Amino acid sequence: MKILYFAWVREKTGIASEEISLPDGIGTATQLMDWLSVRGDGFADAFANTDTVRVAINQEHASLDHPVTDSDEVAFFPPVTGG
Amino acid sequence: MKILYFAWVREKTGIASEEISLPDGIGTATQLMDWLSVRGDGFADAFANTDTVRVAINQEHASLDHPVTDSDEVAFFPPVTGG
Amino acid sequence: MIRVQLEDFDIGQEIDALTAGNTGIGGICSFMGTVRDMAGGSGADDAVSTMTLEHYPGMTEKALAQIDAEANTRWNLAASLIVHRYGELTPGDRIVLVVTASAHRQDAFEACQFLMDWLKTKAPFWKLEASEDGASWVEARESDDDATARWK
Amino acid sequence: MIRVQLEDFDIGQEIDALTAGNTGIGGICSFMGTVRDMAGGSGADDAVSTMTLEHYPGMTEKALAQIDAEANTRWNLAASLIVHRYGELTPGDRIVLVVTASAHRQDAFEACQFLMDWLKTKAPFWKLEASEDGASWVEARESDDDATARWK
Repeated sequence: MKILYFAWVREKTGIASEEISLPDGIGTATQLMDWLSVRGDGFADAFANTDTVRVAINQEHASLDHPVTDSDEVAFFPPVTGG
Repeated sequence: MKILYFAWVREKTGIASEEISLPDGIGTATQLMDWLSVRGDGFADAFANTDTVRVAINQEHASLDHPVTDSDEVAFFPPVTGG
Repeated sequence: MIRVQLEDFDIGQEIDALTAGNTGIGGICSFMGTVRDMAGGSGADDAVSTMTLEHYPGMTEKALAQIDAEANTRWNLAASLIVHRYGELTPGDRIVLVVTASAHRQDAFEACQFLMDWLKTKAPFWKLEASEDGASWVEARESDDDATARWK
Repeated sequence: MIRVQLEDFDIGQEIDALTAGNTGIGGICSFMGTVRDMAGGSGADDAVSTMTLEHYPGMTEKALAQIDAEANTRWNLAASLIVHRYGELTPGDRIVLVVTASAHRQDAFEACQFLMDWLKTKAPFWKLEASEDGASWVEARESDDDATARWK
């Protein structure tokens, strides 16, 4: 699985992207966030308030309870502010 | 009084503008149109259907029953189509 | 700011000149009207060869300045511009430009629509369309009156 | 048509290229977003020195193309364009350009507003504002969500 982080989520995790093998038992974006949160303080901080985190799966906006699989590209970021 | 004609009103009257002395008894734009109508076929044709004629008095849109005086600039024209 | 002119205009230059030095502007809405090749009310076969815009010098400038001021009263604008051409134009030619600049996009969009709706129904311009079949004056459209009425 | 780029753009050239040869167009609406010198949420004292736009390469292009197609489904457009910049910008710099061309002005205005509202809430861009006091990420505004919601 490819994971990308943008804006202050990226700043807090300290990395822009990574490749991981999705562990057994992780079936949704929320579960993935919970799993990432325990990897260190930066990740814990990034996902401390899930209300402020948005997710895209395979480059489409998705809800936090959306299923994820090992072949997905998943991105975490704050609400967008383009335009 | 200065009178101006625009678009097909101008084409029908055959003139773009003229100076007249406002005759006694002409107190509104409608009365002025009636008076102009009897000056000839072109004028009669221009003012045959007053629903399609608009008036401006001193360069402001006005209603047909608006008073006119000898010192006014009065313009007759079709509904506008700018923009 | 308003201008009535024979000459063509360049939208980029107009916007740059209007907004130069004002970094409080967050959004610039503009609308440009162009000459279509199809006659207003009629079928698609009636190709327009020229469109001649007649106007009422004096009243036009006065009316445009009034409505420009009105837009600036109704919305929070940093700058606004109306440029309207007259004279003989051909299909594809630019007729009118309205630009509204504001800190917020909603003000810019609404003011720009207001000005365009108003121009269609109140500015003393008349369009004469010439095609192979002859020339005819474009008739006012009820839908334009309706569009203007919503701004009361 | 959509483009995501570092480079600046020229609105006049973009419109000319988009509408060239199409004389069925009667109206062209455009909106240009520019960098303001005041920080989004804060007081007027907090002057922005730079704004850096981060985006999600790949998703951005895909999302912009989707919404551009959606606008062309909802409204009768002759042509449409979205150009969005990324990278470091300074106050007054152009950020985004949306152009919609149509035979009728109402289609052009509505589609342009739809695209801008959508860009504000769905396009994967994030703004980092730097001032003398440091840098902070611009927060999303509820009013933008409300603006997008009306197009459902």
